[in-house]
Amino acid sequence: MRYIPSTKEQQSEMLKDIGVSSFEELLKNIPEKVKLKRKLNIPPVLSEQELEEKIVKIAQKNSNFYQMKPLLGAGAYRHFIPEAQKSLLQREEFWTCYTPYQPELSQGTLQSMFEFQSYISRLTKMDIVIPSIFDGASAAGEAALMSLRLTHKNKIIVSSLIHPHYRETIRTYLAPHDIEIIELPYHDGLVQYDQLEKLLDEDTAAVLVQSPNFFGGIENLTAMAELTHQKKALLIDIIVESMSMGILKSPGDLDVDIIAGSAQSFGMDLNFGGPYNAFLGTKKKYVRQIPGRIAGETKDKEGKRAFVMTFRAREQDIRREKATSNMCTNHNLNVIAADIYLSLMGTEGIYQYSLLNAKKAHYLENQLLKTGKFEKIFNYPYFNEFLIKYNGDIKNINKVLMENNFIPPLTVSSFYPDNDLKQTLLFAVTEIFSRDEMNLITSLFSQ
Amino acid sequence: MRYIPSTKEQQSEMLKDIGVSSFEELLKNIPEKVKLKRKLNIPPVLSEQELEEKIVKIAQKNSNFYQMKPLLGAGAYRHFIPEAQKSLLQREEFWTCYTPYQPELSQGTLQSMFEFQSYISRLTKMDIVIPSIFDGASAAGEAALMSLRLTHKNKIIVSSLIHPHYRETIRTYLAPHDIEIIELPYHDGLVQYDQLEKLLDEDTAAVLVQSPNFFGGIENLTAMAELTHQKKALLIDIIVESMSMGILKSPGDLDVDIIAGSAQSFGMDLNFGGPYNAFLGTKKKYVRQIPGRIAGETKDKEGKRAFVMTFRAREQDIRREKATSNMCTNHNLNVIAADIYLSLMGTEGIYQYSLLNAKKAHYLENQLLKTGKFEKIFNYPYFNEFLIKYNGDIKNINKVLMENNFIPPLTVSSFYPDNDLKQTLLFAVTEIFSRDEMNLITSLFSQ
Amino acid sequence: MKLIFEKSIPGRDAYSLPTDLFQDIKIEDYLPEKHLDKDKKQLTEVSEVDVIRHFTKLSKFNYGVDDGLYPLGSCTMKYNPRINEKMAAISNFSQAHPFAPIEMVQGSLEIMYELNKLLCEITAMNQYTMAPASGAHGELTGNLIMRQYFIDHGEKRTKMLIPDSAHGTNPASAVMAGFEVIEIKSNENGTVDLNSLKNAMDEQTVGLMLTNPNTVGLYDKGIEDIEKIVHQKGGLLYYDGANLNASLGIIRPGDAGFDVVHLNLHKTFSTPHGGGGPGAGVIGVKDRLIPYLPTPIVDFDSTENKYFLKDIGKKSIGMVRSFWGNFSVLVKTYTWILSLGPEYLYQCSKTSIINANYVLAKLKKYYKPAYDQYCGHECTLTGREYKKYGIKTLQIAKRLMDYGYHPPTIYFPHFEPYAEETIMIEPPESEGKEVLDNFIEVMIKISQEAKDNPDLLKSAPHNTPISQTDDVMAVKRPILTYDDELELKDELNYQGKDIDYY
Amino acid sequence: MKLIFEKSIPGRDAYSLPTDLFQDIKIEDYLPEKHLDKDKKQLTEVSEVDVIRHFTKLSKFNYGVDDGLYPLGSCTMKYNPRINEKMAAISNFSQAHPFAPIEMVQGSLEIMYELNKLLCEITAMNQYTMAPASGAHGELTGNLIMRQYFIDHGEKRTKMLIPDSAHGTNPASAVMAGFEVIEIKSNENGTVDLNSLKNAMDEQTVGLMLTNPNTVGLYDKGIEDIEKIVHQKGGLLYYDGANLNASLGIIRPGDAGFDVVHLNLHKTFSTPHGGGGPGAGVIGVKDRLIPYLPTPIVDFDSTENKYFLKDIGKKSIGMVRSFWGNFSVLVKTYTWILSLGPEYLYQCSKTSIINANYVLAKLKKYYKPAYDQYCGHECTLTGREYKKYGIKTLQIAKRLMDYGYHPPTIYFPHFEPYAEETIMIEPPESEGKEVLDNFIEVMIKISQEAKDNPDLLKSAPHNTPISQTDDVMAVKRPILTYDDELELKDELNYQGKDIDYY
Ligand SMILES: Cc1ncc(COP(=O)(O)O)c(C=O)c1O
Ligand SMILES: Cc1ncc(COP(=O)(O)O)c(C=O)c1O
Repeated sequence: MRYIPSTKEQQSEMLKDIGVSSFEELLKNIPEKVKLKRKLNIPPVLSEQELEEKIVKIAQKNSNFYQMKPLLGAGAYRHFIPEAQKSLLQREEFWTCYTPYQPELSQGTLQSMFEFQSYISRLTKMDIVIPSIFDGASAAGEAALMSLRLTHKNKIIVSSLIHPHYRETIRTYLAPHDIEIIELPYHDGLVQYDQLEKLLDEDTAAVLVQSPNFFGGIENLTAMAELTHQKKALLIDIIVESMSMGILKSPGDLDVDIIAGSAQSFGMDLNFGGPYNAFLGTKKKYVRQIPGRIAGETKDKEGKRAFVMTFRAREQDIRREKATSNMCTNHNLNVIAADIYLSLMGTEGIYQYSLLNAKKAHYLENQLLKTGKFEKIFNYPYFNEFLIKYNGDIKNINKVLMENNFIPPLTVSSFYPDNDLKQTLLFAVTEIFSRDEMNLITSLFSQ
Repeated sequence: MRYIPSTKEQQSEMLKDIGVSSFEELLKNIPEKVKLKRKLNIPPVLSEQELEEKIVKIAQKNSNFYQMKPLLGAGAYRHFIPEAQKSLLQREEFWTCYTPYQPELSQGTLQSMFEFQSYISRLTKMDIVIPSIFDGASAAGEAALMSLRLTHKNKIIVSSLIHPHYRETIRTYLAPHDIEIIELPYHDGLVQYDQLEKLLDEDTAAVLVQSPNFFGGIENLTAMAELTHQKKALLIDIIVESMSMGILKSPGDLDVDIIAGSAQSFGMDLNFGGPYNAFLGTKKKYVRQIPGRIAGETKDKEGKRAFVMTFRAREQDIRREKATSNMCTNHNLNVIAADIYLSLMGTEGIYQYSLLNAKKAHYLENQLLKTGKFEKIFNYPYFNEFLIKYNGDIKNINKVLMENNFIPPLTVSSFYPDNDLKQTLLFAVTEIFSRDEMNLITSLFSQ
Repeated sequence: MKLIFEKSIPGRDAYSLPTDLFQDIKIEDYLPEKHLDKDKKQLTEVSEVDVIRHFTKLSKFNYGVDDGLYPLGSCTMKYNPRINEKMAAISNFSQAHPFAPIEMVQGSLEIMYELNKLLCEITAMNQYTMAPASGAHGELTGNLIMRQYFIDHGEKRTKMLIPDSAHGTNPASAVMAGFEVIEIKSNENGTVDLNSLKNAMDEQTVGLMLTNPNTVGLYDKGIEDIEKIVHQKGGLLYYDGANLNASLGIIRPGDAGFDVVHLNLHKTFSTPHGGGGPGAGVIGVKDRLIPYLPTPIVDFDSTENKYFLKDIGKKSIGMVRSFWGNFSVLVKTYTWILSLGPEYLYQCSKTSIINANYVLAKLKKYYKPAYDQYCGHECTLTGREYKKYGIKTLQIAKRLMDYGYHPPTIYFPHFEPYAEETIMIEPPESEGKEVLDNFIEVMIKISQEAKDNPDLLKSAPHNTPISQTDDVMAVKRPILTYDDELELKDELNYQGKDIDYY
Repeated sequence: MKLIFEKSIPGRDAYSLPTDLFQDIKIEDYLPEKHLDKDKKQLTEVSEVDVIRHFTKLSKFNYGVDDGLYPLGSCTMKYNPRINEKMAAISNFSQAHPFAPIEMVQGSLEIMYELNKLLCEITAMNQYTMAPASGAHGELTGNLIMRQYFIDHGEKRTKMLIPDSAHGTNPASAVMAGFEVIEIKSNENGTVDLNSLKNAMDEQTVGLMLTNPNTVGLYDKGIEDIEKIVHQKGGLLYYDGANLNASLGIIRPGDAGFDVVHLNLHKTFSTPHGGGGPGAGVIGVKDRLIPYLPTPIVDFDSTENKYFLKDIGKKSIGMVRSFWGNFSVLVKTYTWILSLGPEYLYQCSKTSIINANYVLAKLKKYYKPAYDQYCGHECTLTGREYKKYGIKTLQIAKRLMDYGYHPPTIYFPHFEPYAEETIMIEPPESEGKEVLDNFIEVMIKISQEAKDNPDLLKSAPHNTPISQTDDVMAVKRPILTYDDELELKDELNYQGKDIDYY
């Protein structure tokens, strides 16, 4: 078998050298009763060609997504990824290695982590950044736990406009702890600031908010930070669409204490939901309560610059049950993906793309409103996603959109059933749409 | 522009350091009259995304070949290529470098050439092998020229069952020389040996034959070599389907003097005809008349094994008008492709695949004959291609085949119009076809 | 090496802008000034060729499995087949939006559905969740499932038993799930001490997290007794599947009575480790635990002939992440299983077990094993002989780099008295005998060097892009971003002063 | 390093066989015994991981453009954009069979058709053939076209004029086309001596093959006169386009009167050199030469709205290869041109010219230029100062490797008196100023080392996978296959005996 080099003869030799007469002897510590006495009942070996044909056939039961553009965002955004990034990621040295335990053999990974930390720090204006958390939702969960460790309080306020999966994950992460979780209601596409004031008290560990929020709305973080800090609670900002950082004010400038962000927009394929990658950011003084791996710069014996994993005393492999988190394997290759992507985009690229996202989203909304088939329900500032009411047959328009190679926008009622959001659609528009395509979409809705 | 790093400011600095006040000054040796005074009239710059969308749109005007299997060979064969090969070929060190002029920085390329030479030598049993000729046709042309240099004679006999493009190329290469070119007629799918005897004389430099020939037929090389050598001429065997070497006797064992072979079957995509790769093989004593680059083993200063380009005194960059050929840039990356492919296939893989090619071709012929719609016109031994007469509407069946994701077989009348080959189809069957697919093909022909 | 920030030159670019910049839209007309940053965020300005060269060079500062033996114990650094990568990159998969209408993603769902069936057969479990992103994430998920199970059954259980040899993630995960960790000492054979277990296991105890073969590389002989002890007290058995590479087709955790299993698809199932991920730590459970799985799972509607995402229902622990799982990792796993079939899955485990025992047999004279027994797919040796020459195990590891190898795992497992001396070697099935022979030879050579020329070890490695690092400085004077470094640039020499961050 | 043959172990495999081996077919029933080899050909037996590691390691023994400056004069080692590779690998292109029915390959034909139009505009020619596989192959093709033209016009012309500075392929190609080569000496400015040209050009002469800027990197000031001299005698002007990177949007060979042009798509047009190819050396001609092009070319049938392969007709020189051209190289070229547009094509040439002149300006104090003039996109320096320290240019080149650079071209151009001393440096537009500054600094440093410490140069390179090679031994005692080596294995020491092969 092509993946198993040792031949039968070599294995016999090895068994002889070990000093046993059969392989079975090596298994003598496995009780006979629990041993499997038959072959596994799975399909027989396939040649690479047969395998490929089989899996391609399955893949073809999906739509031909390469040819389609999604009007769907809701936590997963299709942005254009330069081929230079994909090509570099194929360097085996990046993906066939493991956690950089041995810095002498892992400077590539470590430096890339450090660069990612620096990029995100500059984008978000947070002092320190943890790379390589799994995804935005688990990062949000970790951020919530971190706020408990930092404040030793027992109440968490969660915006109702946080991505539903993120909210669920936060709940799951908090479940074992004796914590009160309160949802902050929304109004006109943003959280209700007056409600926040009411809900906040001295027991509050943290307020979690997402900006741009699930409906695309840009929250007033400064105002929230002020309220939150009055009660000595922490403001945690969740960034799901990181591309927004290109033009929006940074959470670090808005007095946010902790950020939990998805880096999916920075060069990761949609991949049916994963793997993506996320980061945590916070102030320097909180570094010892942060979970996950972080790279630091130091020197080697000869005084050369070197990078290492640092503040390791927080981690499970050293601290075990006293660790700040159980994180071990994380999403490190995606850190490199983002580092490369951000390097390719650079100062101007991120700015321009971010701007284009916002412009195109507003262009499409304008066009759609002109058809007369839509109704604006919120008057809120948004980035590249907007919620809008459609006075037509959603099922039907979805079919039409798919036929025209568009993935339909999200019907939000599945996540917000109680509210008056029955006929509303959440559109996501990224830089990938051309004017012609948006005009086509508009005309499809006009028919 | 992303491919041009130096900024305007840097360019100004550089111009200042050069000592000119404007770029135009550097062009003062170009007469004003021939300078282009306008912008080139080509489409404006496109972003990478726009570019990709444009080119993908063009690609879609082709059939979706990934999903189709060719019954078409005729000099270009689709074999299965393991992904390990494609992945390795993406190592930039292999493809962003040039000719290994500096062996210290090019051992990768050089060793791979040497390995390829060794592989082909073992497959064909020729003493020495030149890697990296462009393609089989130009290799055949070079082989013909080489025979002239070796024999100083002026007549060349060319089998009529050499691939038509190869024959044309041989003619083109020989055109400037005062050479008589005679076509050896065929009978029953093979060259006419009695005719060869008649045509051969003391003026004959070489006999060029292809085996397996254009119709797939396996020629009697030993017999031809005997006849040829009697007249002190050279026998040149052209190998178009190298996969045949897996089970067929090697030309080296059959007393062939020179081989010219396409290596396309050893891991190269069809690519609409190129780039492929070819080799020349011959006896040791002819090494100084061979064209093209060859790698040799030597030692470095410290006694370590090292590889270099050797017998360089034959080459244009040293010998100029006295070189054995003008070859400079060749198809070296494809040499590495073949080296990797052959390493992955190995002794047993090449044997088994070769065997499967032959078996499957004969299986399909059997099945087709059973339909009653076909007539056998030759009684010849063939490898993986066979010519057969179809008593149906070729245009129509081609349409049906395409609809069923098969590329139709070659209608040979376009190449052999004079002969009674009007309704004949040249089928190529490689290991990629499953029994089900061949049965489906058979049933399509039965309808 | 220079950072990409240090290569930045104003005016360079590596991005490309579309022709139409929507000049007709002024974003200031739509977004209040207070939300917009006045200044562009200063990242970098480099060209495409700068980026290509920078990361190509960075890649060469890494060592991967493709570069040679990577015998990192407990990590199963096996060969990552290329066809897996190709299949995962098929654009119909890689460009699928997780919220796309179900009829557009039938292929993706089929992969998840079929993979579940395969994994269930391989481990004798009843249902998997594909959600967890890593082994530790799976452990947390598994612990939360057990927690939910007992809550649902009205039981209050708060303690989790974990052998001292367990991986650090085990106790860390149990704590995250709100449990108190009770450490179970190993017996003289390096496996679970049955008496300690019996004493610890009670009705307030959730159960036991066990790795088998355990993290010292030994099959737990007492597995049947362990099962009885835990189950008799109503507890649940959790299987840490990081070591499943010793078990394929040989022993199935479900058959041995385990209730919850996590698999590291990035170990046993050949998906790449990516310099620390992404992987996938899927969790399989027995029937009675299915109601507590994270939601949703993939199911098939045979009347509509359609795969769909099925909500697990009210008892579910909820979600542990956004969306459905690390899908591309699942494709690679699926591809790998199909490319081996039952025969070669078994051969994987057989070969890795032979490999590990071979290394053990050949090296035990030089590096005393922690326990002198046949091992599973990895063996644990120690460097204790060499303490007397002033040599630490870490230095043996570093010296291995000089010979072109990635070192084995050291400092783990943490059990006493060998905590600082363990050398955990895992030579997976993708390593041929001659690779092991070379490695063995080098290990023996190093054992001699330790005696003859200990300085050679102490100063190692000698040929790597950097030499030994100052890890203390990295904590005492942390530089965690390029801008930190800028701040510190003026202080010319490292003062050793502890900047207290917390 | 070991050869793959030396890693072979009987019983290993890296291939995979389909399930159905067609056991029902016995090939012996169909093929006579005399055609079948009794023994399997002994190649290698290795596993997939062996292959991956072997070639990964081999790759690391190479140096490519992505690894740094590769200023090989006359070779235009510019950055190879990744998007080009992706476009060429689109399976609709890469899996297209060259004989597939025309309606199945309209996309491929469109690429060829459109590329022809672009190249015609860029060079002011009327029609290209995409057939030639390399520059030299294009030269042969071009020469054959000229030959055919004169035959068709009943003229017997047999001599080809070629400047002494020309690339070796020029005379070699002319000879292959049956011409006698007449070398034209360069004048004191390094360009074509007009008097010599005038004297040589007659009615038996085919014409002149010219490189412009020439291979010393200089624009030929006399281009207008040259054109007149050749054309007045009824000759044809051939343009060797290897140096077109100095001309994009600046000067078009067609406008300067050239009748035949070859372009090296693997140089100017950014397609990779692949360690020596594949490239493409397409040939463009003026209207009157179209009838002689190799057959076929792509044309468009506007009534049927269909691209097709058009037979050139009876006057064609015939085919110079099988099929239509190095198609995937054409896709990369097409992609590159569209990604730049007119503005940036011009910038390419402008930047490379500035780069070359900058290097020249900075280095001319240390390495005397062959001719002290502004250059095109490359400059030719000499190492003659250092002869007196016993230093050959080759050693300067080798020393550059110690600093991480690929050396420039040396030993070419061949013109006297500097044949052994030339250093031809081509820094294409994809090299930034700081890269050049570093290179310049190193070159200056080496010039100092040549005086102070010549041994450092003579023993260079010092950090490469191998050191200086014994090239004489490679000829005197040739080992050209692994089996040669086996034969020679017994002779323990190299005897220096000349095995005469011919
Ligand atoms: C025994 C054991 N358990 C659990 C884990 C945790 O897995 P992961 O790294 O995927 O979180 C590991 C690996 O690191 C391990 O070796
Ligand atoms: C000036 C010149 N002419 C012709 C050639 C030949 O081109 P190729 O190497 O593609 O055959 C080259 C390059 O090697 C060259 O530099």
